[in-house]
Amino acid sequence: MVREKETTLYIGPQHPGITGNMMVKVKVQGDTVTKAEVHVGYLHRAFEKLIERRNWLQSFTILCRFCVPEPDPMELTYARAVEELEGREVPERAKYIRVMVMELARLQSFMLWYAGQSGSAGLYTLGQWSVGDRNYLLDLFEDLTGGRIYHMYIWPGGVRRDLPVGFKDKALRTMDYIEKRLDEYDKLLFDNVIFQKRAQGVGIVPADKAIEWGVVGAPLRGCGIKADVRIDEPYEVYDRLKFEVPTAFGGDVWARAQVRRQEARQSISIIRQVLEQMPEGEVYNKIPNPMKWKVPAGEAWAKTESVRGEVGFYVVSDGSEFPRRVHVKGAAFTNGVTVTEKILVGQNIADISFILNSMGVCPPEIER
Amino acid sequence: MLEQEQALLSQVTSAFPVKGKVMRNRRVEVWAESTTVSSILMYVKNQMGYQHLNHITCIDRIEDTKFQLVYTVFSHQTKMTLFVKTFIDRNAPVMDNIDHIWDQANTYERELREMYGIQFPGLVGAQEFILEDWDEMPPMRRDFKTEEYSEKTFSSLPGRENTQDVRETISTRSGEEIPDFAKKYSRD
Amino acid sequence: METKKDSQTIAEYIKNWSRKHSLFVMAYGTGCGAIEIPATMTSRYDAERLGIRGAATPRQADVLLITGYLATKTLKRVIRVYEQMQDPKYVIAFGSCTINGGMYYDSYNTINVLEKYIPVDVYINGCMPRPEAVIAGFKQLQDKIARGDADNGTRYKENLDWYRANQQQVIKNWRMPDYNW
Amino acid sequence: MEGLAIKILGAVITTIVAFAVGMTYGGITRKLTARVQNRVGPTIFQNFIDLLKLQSKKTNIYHGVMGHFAPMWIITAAITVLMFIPVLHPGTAWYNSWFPNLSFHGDLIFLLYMMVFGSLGMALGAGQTGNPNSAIGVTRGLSQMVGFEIPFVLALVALMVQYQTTSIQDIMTVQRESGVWMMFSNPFSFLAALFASLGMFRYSPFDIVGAPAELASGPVSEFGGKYLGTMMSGGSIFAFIKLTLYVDLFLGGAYSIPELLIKTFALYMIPVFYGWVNPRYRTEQAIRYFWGWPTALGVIGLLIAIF
Repeated sequence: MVREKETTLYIGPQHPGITGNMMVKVKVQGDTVTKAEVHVGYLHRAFEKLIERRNWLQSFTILCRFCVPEPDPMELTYARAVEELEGREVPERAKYIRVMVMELARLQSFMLWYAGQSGSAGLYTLGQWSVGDRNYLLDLFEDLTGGRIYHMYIWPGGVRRDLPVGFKDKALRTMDYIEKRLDEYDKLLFDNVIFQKRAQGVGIVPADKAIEWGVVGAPLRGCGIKADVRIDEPYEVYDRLKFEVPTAFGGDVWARAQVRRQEARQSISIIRQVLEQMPEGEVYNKIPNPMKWKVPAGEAWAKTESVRGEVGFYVVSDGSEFPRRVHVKGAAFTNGVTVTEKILVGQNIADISFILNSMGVCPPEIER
Repeated sequence: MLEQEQALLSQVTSAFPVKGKVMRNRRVEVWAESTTVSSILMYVKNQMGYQHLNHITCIDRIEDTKFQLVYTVFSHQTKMTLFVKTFIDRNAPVMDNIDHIWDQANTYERELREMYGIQFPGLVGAQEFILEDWDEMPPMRRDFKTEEYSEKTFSSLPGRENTQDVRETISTRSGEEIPDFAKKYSRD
Repeated sequence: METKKDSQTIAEYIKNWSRKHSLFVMAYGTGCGAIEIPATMTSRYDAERLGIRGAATPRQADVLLITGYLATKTLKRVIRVYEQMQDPKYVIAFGSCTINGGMYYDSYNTINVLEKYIPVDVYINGCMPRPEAVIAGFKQLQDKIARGDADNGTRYKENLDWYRANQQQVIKNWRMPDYNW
Repeated sequence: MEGLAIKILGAVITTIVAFAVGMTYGGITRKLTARVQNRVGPTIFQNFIDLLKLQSKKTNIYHGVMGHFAPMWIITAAITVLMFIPVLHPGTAWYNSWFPNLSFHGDLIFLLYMMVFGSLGMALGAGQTGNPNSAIGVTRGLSQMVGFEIPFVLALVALMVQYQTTSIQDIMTVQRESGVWMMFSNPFSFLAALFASLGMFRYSPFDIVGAPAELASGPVSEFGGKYLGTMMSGGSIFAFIKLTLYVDLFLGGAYSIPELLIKTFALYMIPVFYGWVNPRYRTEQAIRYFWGWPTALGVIGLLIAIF
């Protein structure tokens, strides 16, 4: 192949390989990327502005739309920030239910990740399987909350309603099924020599730079750094549950894939534990009339762990019915922009979409 | 109780002329002059292991004509979060550029420049980060009225205005009267 | 419902039949509704049995799915994509936010009424529409094609001035190639 | 004069059969793929419907002369090559009446050149559109061709050496007379050619030319409507050609249409099965793959044929 002058390639916004509505502008020489620029803003809905115009409870319709593949961490983080401002207690049972919802959300997001990671590598069978099986998890959500994708289930002071009748059995059955299917996915994806060849040594995040670059979530754990909000700063009942935070070494796509592969199993184990240990009782510490509900003035920073990494909410109240300022720091904000721009340099153009998927780039979270 | 947090606070306050307090466990805030923020951040990053920049955000304190900037840093060793907060003038917002300390600060600062109009001298990168061809006031400022702008720019089709009662449209098109019992539910 | 089926010539009927059963969907997730597209395409809902499949580029596509709100920055790209598609082309708009702005009615960066900028064939409401609703929307589009009513590409060409005026009202810096096919 | 008319009619029928078989195989593949993926899938005639729809598009983007000629070029090349392929065994009743061809001495070498023509047409057409994805796709396609042509040519050379002929009809006759298919008399060459066929059919892991997640749809990015439809038809005919050629060379040819269908379908399923469970290679990995074991097998086959 002739190595000639640089060509500019636009991966996105309309491109089958892009992980949502964003654009990666790459300069390529032959097949190698020499410069990458992430352009965002195609999904900017001005959420932070709109929340200033909604009251504390109305914000929840907007919150869950911050990151579409995994809306629940956003709700939980905001609810926790508001609870911190207000000093509101959460009933025990609600804490367990919240953890369960979070892990279910993680699990369904992993299923989407399986599809993205294998689909960007050209293995469509796995994507079809996992997205199809994801419907069973969405069924659980539908039973629990009434919604498939957007739930608005976690509120300040607890969760919106208790588990429906027979939910526990159904959830356990689904977990058994998903666990069985995960083994099959592993056979198809991780035992495949071609996937190994493609994933190893590609898209490396250097371990010594990872923290400084602001890498969070699975990419950071893929560098061998055991960092997870669930153990760093245990929220809800995570300190009472037994789970591992898997790490892997190398910082490449393969390491990130390994981390996620084990995390999916950890999620199943956590959901089982939660369902077993869940106490009886109230699930909702009632808030006052939402239209007149005033939250005391102050500033609070809450964070939780999503599939892509830590999600942080900086909530400022001036003592009125409306939030003064809600700033969302999604994991993709650093993972998806600066870090991606750095690790894409020197890669093959065939791997761009592959790396974007492994970094968990979620554009709506970047531009909000 | 909270010894670690107190130690962190005293370490920062002894090195710099700043006020601060422990917010709760694992949360410490310090209030600094805008000119010392970058040196505080440099210090906590290099000397104290606060290597992870969580975020940079801005709060529009329009009643005091000030912008409040919040820099949040996190240490993976002590698992504590430090907030460095400062005020800058809202009418001429200029802040030190810290993308030599953290590369990813560039993204946050570009966003703040676009959304609040805060200038960071020496900041590289395209002027437009999220918005495109924006020629109004920076939109995240409190005095930017988003609903008015939306109504003006994205007006509805004639006959489908937002505030219009749908039943009136139906009744004029079909020539039917709105029944009396339904009239009491109309908007005016 | 009055149908144009009887007035169609046999050639037209066959053409519309094939158009109806082979819908190539543009792979462009413009908004959050795109999350239900994988679910619609995969095992439980399996849209491919109706002849619906993805197309990678606008030239090959028949259906443009507007999956939710459109930021003004995206609108520019959507118009470009729509103009690159070949006639006959159809637009399915997803979600309440394409109808009147929905929950983003007061946002400064999202358009409220999609119909002002590109002609829409079928609206699917809900936020977000479930895969069943998506398939129902596709069915409705198929009926419309079979009746021979789905000819919005021509409508767009004929009313180009009106659409352009609306588009340029939102997209301030208009640097786009002319619509010439 | 009557003989010529029959020949022309036969050529038309050959083309139609090749087209129908190629398209239906594509449809069956889509159906089977869907079943593997836990889905119902489209009908097996979905490809015909798609083609009909593409042909009934009202507007077709014009990208210049080459963009216009490329699909024609592909389908012309496909039909030309088809004319030189003995569809059925020479000497059978079916063959004599309906599937005549222009086979001549040395046609195997001629075919080797002609089969590249389709890709060449695609390359020229894609070059005219000016889409960078097309350009990269073409580069990848040519690189991949460099990869799989080596084991393929080695296998064919082994074949020519072994049977001392370059005529496909002669090779088929020898296989019939000796009663041993090439597949068994020289398995190494057959395997080398089989591996090469994985690259030829462009299913995963060798679908790097039109890899959707990387290049939109590669060379055909800018082609829509009638052009895309014509390309699809040409591709289907090419698929039939490749399968028939393999059957002729390695599986002893076919005596009747059902036999041909069984043999070609079995061959066709190999790349399809392989594609279901494998992700895509990068370009250089694909070339390395072809230059590894397939080439080694080809060399072994050639050595066996010589000694």
